[in-house]
Formats: sequence, structure tokens, C-alpha cells
Amino acid sequence: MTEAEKSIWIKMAEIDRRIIYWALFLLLAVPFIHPLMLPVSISETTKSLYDFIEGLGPDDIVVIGIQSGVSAWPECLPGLVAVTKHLVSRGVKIIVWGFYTDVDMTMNAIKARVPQLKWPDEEVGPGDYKYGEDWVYVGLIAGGEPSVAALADDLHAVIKADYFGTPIDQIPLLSKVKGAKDIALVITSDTGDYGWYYVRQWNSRYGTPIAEVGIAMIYSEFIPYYRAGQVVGLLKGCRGGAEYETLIKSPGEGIQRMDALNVSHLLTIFFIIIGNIGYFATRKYRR
Amino acid sequence: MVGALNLAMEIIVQGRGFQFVILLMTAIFLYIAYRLLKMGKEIYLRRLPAIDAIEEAIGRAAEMGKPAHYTYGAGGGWGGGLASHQGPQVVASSAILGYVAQLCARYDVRLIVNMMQADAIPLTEEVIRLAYLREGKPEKFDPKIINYFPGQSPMVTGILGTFQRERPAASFHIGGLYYESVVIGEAAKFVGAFLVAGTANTHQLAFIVATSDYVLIGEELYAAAAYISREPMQVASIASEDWVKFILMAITVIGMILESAGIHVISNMLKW
Amino acid sequence: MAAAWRRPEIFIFIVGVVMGISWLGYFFYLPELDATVKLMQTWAVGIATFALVLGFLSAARIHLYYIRRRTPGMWPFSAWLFFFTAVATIAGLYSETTGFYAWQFKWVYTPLGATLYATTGFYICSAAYRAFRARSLEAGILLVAGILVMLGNCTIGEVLWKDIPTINEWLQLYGQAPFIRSIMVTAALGLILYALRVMAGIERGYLGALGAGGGGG
Amino acid sequence: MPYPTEPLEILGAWVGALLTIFIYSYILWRENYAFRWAEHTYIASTFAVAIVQAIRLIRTNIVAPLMEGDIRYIVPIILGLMFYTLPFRRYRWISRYTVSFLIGIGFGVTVRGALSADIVKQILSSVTAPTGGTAMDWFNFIWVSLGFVFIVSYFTFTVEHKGWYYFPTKIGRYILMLGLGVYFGNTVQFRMAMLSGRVQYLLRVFKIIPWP
Repeated sequence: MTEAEKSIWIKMAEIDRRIIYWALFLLLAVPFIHPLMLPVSISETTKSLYDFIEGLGPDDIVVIGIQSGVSAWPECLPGLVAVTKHLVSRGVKIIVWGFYTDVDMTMNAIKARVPQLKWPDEEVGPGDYKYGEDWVYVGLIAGGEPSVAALADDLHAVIKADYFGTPIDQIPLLSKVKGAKDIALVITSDTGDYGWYYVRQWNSRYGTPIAEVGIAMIYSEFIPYYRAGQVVGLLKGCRGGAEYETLIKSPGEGIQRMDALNVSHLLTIFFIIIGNIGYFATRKYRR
Repeated sequence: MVGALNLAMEIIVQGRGFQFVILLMTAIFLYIAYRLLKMGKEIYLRRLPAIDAIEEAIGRAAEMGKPAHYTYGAGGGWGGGLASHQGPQVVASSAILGYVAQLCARYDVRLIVNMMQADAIPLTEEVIRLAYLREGKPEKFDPKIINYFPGQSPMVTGILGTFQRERPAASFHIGGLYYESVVIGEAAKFVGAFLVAGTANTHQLAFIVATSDYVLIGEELYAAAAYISREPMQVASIASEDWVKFILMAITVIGMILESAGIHVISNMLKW
Repeated sequence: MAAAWRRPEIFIFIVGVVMGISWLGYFFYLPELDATVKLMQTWAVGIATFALVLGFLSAARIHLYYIRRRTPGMWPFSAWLFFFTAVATIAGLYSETTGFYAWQFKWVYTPLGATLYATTGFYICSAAYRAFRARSLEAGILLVAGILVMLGNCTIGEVLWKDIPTINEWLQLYGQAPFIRSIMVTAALGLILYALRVMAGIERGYLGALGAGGGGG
Repeated sequence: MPYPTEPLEILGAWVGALLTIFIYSYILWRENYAFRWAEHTYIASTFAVAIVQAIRLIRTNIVAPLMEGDIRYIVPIILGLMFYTLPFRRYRWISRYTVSFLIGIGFGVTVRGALSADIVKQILSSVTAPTGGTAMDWFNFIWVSLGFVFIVSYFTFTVEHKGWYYFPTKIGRYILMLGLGVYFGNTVQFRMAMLSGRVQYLLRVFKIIPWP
């Protein structure tokens, strides 16, 4: 081994750590600037939700129930935004409500990322969602399982007005809906037990399909409901969001986070391999 | 005697009986081992490489004319401090700190201590003051070598600054470690420090093994004090610890066999 | 002999009694003992709060020393530390939810906590680079296990090799179980022996100069 | 929370970002005055927070229960004040009462937990055989329980690891290494997520990417 060759191997074995730190720091920034869309394997439960929504059209009405707080955004927001984008692309009517105190903040976060959703005062362009007809935001609803049940029996008994206070009969979309029977799908995002309330009160009694877009921990507890067909789709936290973003080909925070995860892990493994190659090549000199 | 035994049997809290047996058994073994040692029986004691490395590390620091650095880590810095679940690791680590300080006094190496356990400051000062006293240099002890930080992340920042400003030749982080184990380990290696680390927190063992030259894993942190002092009673406690270990290993193996055969005598005993 | 109140036996007796009370209260059905232990634990939190002042004094002493001695490269920063602490504390005493205290809590204290924790990302990468070298069979096991779990945790692992998730799941559920269990048991034994040594007055390090007479630490 | 609008908030975002960069300049380059300034600023901030919270803690933990007539709370006050004898050489021994009291509780409480959770519960789960499990369940049972015994054998000090006893300790060391590797690999995910979160914060403050 010539002097030059030896120095290459030694360099590989003893890289200046700051090169590793710079590489990691820059590579972690790349997915936020330009998503890499590194391949994400699509799990069966995500595909199943995608196919179900593919089957919905403009005359179907979907409910999005937000029962996960701001602290769960990193895990739940990507999935919620991706599913909303898919519903909007298919023209499906959307009703949004939530039993969680900071539901308004999550609503604004979704609206900031799905520009087609317009408030009543915003002007509506082609392909946009007109408030009151294409979509409605009811806001915070109080109560536990009993009020979820009451909503399924008779929506108008529980909801008197929307978030802005306009009475329910003046909102065309809400006046068409009597209860669970008129809803094609309930998408619920949970960190707690509300997912089961929807399954027990909406699916078991009225057969309304349920989809869970919650934190990764909730995923494993919902698998039995998925096997039983009561739940038509499950997104496993942020990873589920990244898978759904890949399916609808619109990269968002899910893919950015998965890219960052992949990039950092692959970089670490790359340096481990480099280190070992350099180590074995120069082991003769060490002994 | 029998009356007391019955009374004790009644008021033992259900489910904690066997735990009490282990504690009692350990104490009895300790006494037996001590008696054996007193009668001159030699007990083999496997070397603990991390302890031998401490003298080597301080010697290296003396040659290079550089300071040595010591920290307990973050454990015991929250809530009840020494009285918290991480407290005992701080106390065990202070015994090792005493040994390190004694070597620093002997070889005239400047010692820097970074810590965040406010209620352990008196303990730390006492231990270092005793070390300098033992080396006959009580006047050399300067309380300013103990740097206090009011939290884990500020302490890590301070330690990072210490490393590249003071460039210690030896660094010890022993005690209830948390995320700082990998940060301090790598930052110390970056300035070429000789690293001895130790903790009983399972979640940090992977990082001290990965970043340090010598390691005290779990039980070795507590056994270190016995290794340092070599007092007969200390060695006896290591022996009694091993005997309890052999009994627990036997219980596990026998239990596995019996339980697989459906005989629940061992699990009932454990649940007693 | 030292005055009765200063003899090491007094302190060893205190440690032994306090430890004994908590054990008796735990093993035997003596509710009042258990209650006193819980009370003592709340006292410990209170005492630790007093100790904070000791910490502030010792830190102040060092920074004052730098300022007085005009240590180059250190004293301006120590002076700045004093200034910032004083202003923020006074603002904090005035009101914790508005003003400079709330501002620095939101924009200095909180983000830098996350910044420091995030340095583990850098260092875990370089630690893996340095430590995962197949020097021996043991180091090779460490290397392979680490890489398999890393691949299993990121979404690309599955794309490279179909079975990675199942291997990852087994390693995390069963692979590491004996390691964690054995450390818990042996560390617990080490702790019990250390406690017995402190109770028996063998381990006297905490007594400092007073304990110099006896053996230990 | 979207990009701040009022000036003070924008200034705050920039201060947070700059301090973060100064701290990372230590890692990405070397210790420098910028890092030292960020270090002392952060430590000062934590001191301020600690002092303000300590005063509130003393009020709630000590003074309030006392005011309610629970005179037993005099004890922590006395023991706490005894800490302050430390700087005075002649009265320093008084502080040892408090230290002894704290160490007594610390060991007392931790040993209780160690006996129940760390020893008996672990051995109980090591002996409990799988009920009517598959071959894989039995393999896992033997792997975990025997692996546990082998690693514990590695941690014995008073017996030389030679002769037949060498093998359980050697196997134990390999299983120990496997556990360390799995633990290390598993922690990379969470810590990299934290670092990517910090990078995202910097990109957002410097308007390189939108802050929705």
C-alpha cells in the first residue's frame, strides 16, 4: 500500500467528526426545502382508506372529528391534511367538528394547508369549497360518548348552529343531514377514547364506516376493528400521513419528517460502513 | 420467639414476603462473609478494570499538566434530590469522586466538578475536602472547583464549554446519567480526554459503552466503592451479593423447568 | 472525644433509623409508619428547595471571582450572566406571565432546552461511527443489532429487505429483554448491598472529615 | 403557531434562532465567543427561572402547609436552614444532619422499589412459562429467561470466569452486547426527530421555508 493509499483508508477510519455533523445538519434541512419523496412502503390499512375515499363523490358527506390536540400535531396533522386534500380533490362534502378544546387551532392549521377551503367571507374561485354548501365547520362540541351517540341519532338535536353562530337550517349542507345514516364516512383523529365512541355509536348502530387518523399508539389498538371491517382505514401516526401523501402524490409534512428520518438513519449507517471499511483496511498497521 | 414470628407473619404485607426474605438473606450473607474474612479466608475478587483505569487517567492528566473533570450527570437533580430514586447513584458516585480527588491531590492535578444536584453540594465538598486532608494538603482544597448549574441542559452547555476551554485529559461521568451521557462522551473524546463513565440507568448504558474507554455498568457503580477501599467488610458485601445472585439464578432456572411442567411452587413463592 | 453531637455514630444512626422506618413501613402492615415515610418524602422536596440557594451561592462565588480577577475571556461573560439573571429574576418576581421574564422564558429558556437536547442527534451519529466497529465478535453483534433496528425504524428499511420490520419487532420485544432484565436485577442487588453498608456505618464517605476515623470511601 | 407578527415576537424568534446557531457553532466548528455568549445567556436564563420557581416552591411547599397549622413542617425548614452552616468551618458538621436525613430517605425508598419492581417482578416474569404458546413463544421464553441468567452470571465478581463457568459468562456478554446494540439503534429515531425539529425551526425563522 502506497503512502497515499494508506492515508485514504486511515482518513475513512478517522473522519473529522465535524464532517459528520455538517453532513447531518445539511441533509436534515434538505427534506424541508425540497421533499426527497424517498420510497415509503404503503401499509395495507392506509391503502384501504385511500381506495374507500376513491369510491366517494360530490354527493357523499364526510365528517372529520378532531379529538387530538396541538401537542399531537407532529403525528396527526400530516394524515388529517392529506385526507382532507383527497376529499377536496374528489368534491366530497365535509363537516368538521371536534370534542377537543383546541380544535379551532387544528382547524386553522388544516385550512392553512388546504387553501381550497374558504371561510364565508372569502371569495370562492373554481374548484374551491364554498362555506355552507361544500363544507361546514361546527367547532367544539362538549360531552363524551352520550353526545357522540346523540349526534348519530339526530344531528339537529345536538348542533344548533355552526362555528359562526348561523342557525343550522340556514346552512344548506347541514340541513340535508339528519344523522349517521346520511354520512358516508367518519374520519376521527384521536389520542384518547373518542375513536371507540364513533365505532360503538355510529358504526355498530348505523353501519357508518369509520377511519382512524390518530397517534401511532392508537393504531395497534384499532387493528381488531379493522380486521372486523368496522374501520375501513387506519393511518399510523406521522408515518401513515407520509404514506397517504405518497398515494395522493402531494408531499407534505409527513413525507418531510419521514425523509428526515430516512436521511439521518441512512447517513449514520453510511458512516458506520465507511468507518468499518477504513478500520479493516488499516488493521494490518494497527496490530 | 415463635410469638414474634407469628406476629410478623400476620402483619407482613401480602406479596412483599419474599422481598423481605431477599433483604434479610442479603444482610445475613453479609455478616457471614464478614466473619469468614475475619477468620482469614481469602475471597477471590475479579478485577474491575474501570477502577484501575482511574489511577492511569489521573497519572496521564498529571503528565500532560491538564485538569481532570468529574460530573454526576443529571440524576438526582430533580424533585427530592438525594432523597429521589436517583439519589443513591449520586451517593455511590461521590465515593468514587473521593478517590479521584485523592489522586488529584496526590499528583497535583486540578479537578473540575460540574453538577446540578444542589442538595449534594455539602456531600461533594465533604468528600473532596476529606480527600485533600488524607493526602496531607487540606489547604489545597478550593470550594470553587465545584460548578453548580440549575438544570440538565444548562449543565451540558457548561460542560461543553469546560471541555474546549480547559481541555481536561481525563473525564469522569458517573451517577444517574440521562441524555447528557452521549453528549459529554463524544465532546470529551473530541478533545482527546480519557473517559471513565458509569451508571445504573439501563437507558444510557448503550451510550457510555459506545463513547467511553472504561465503563461501570449498573451494579459495578455500587461495587466500585468496595473495590476502592478494599476494607474487609466492603469485600464481604461483594461476596454476599454474588451468593444472592447464584440463588436468584438457581430460582430462575428451577422455576423455568417447574413452571413449564405446570408446577407453580416457585411463582407462588415469589408472589407470597 | 468530639462533643457528643458531632460523633459519626449520631449520623449513621439517623441514616439507619430513617432507612429502617421506610423498610418497616413497606414490609409490615404499619400504616402510620408508611404515612411518616410519605411525609418525610415531601419534607425532602422542601429541603432540596433550600439547597437551591447553596447552588446559587456557589455559582455566584465563581462568577464573582472571574469578575474580580478580570480573568481574560471569562469575566465579561460572567458580568453579562449576572446582569441577565438579575434583570430576568426581578422581572419574574414582578410577574411570571408578562414582561421580560415571560419573553425570555418563551424565546431563550424553552428553545435552548430543545436545542441542547437535539445535540444528541449530532453526537449519536458520531458515536455510532466510532463505536460500531467490528473489532471483535462482541462489537460485531453490537454493530449488526444496531443497524438492523435503525433500518427497521425508518421506512426505507422495508423497501430494501422485506423481513426487516419483523426482525426489528422481535429485537425490540424479545432481543433486548434479557439485557434490560439482568441490569435491573444486578443493579438492584448492588443498591441493596450499598444501602446495607451505609446502614452498618461501613460506607462513611458522606461524613467527610468526621468519618475519617472509621473505614470506608 | 404561524410566523409571529408583532415586533417583540419576531425579535424573540430571531434571538432563539441565533442562540441556537451559536450553540451549534461549538459542534460544527469549535468553542468560540459566540458560543460562550449563548452559553452564559442560557445559564443566566435558567438561573432566573430557577430562582423565581424556588421562591414560589418555598411558598407552596413549606410556608403554606405551615400556615395551615401543620407545625410538623417546621422540620424541613430547620433541616433546610442547617444547610447554610456549610460555609462556616466551625459549624459545618451541623449540615450533616440534613445530608444523613436525605440519604436515609433516598436509600429507604429506592431499596423498596428495587426489591419489588427490579428483582421479584423480573424473576417472576422470567419463570412464567407461556400458556399453550407456539414454538416461537417457547423459543422466546427460553431466550429471555436463559439469556437473563447468562448475563447475571457475567456480573459475578467472586468467581473466576474459567473452566465450565467461562461459557455462560461469555454467552451472557454476547447477549448483553445485542441488547446494547438494539437499545442504541432504537434511540437514534427519537433524537434525530428532535434535531430535525430544530433544523425546521431555523429554516422557518430565516424564512427559507414557510411557517404555516
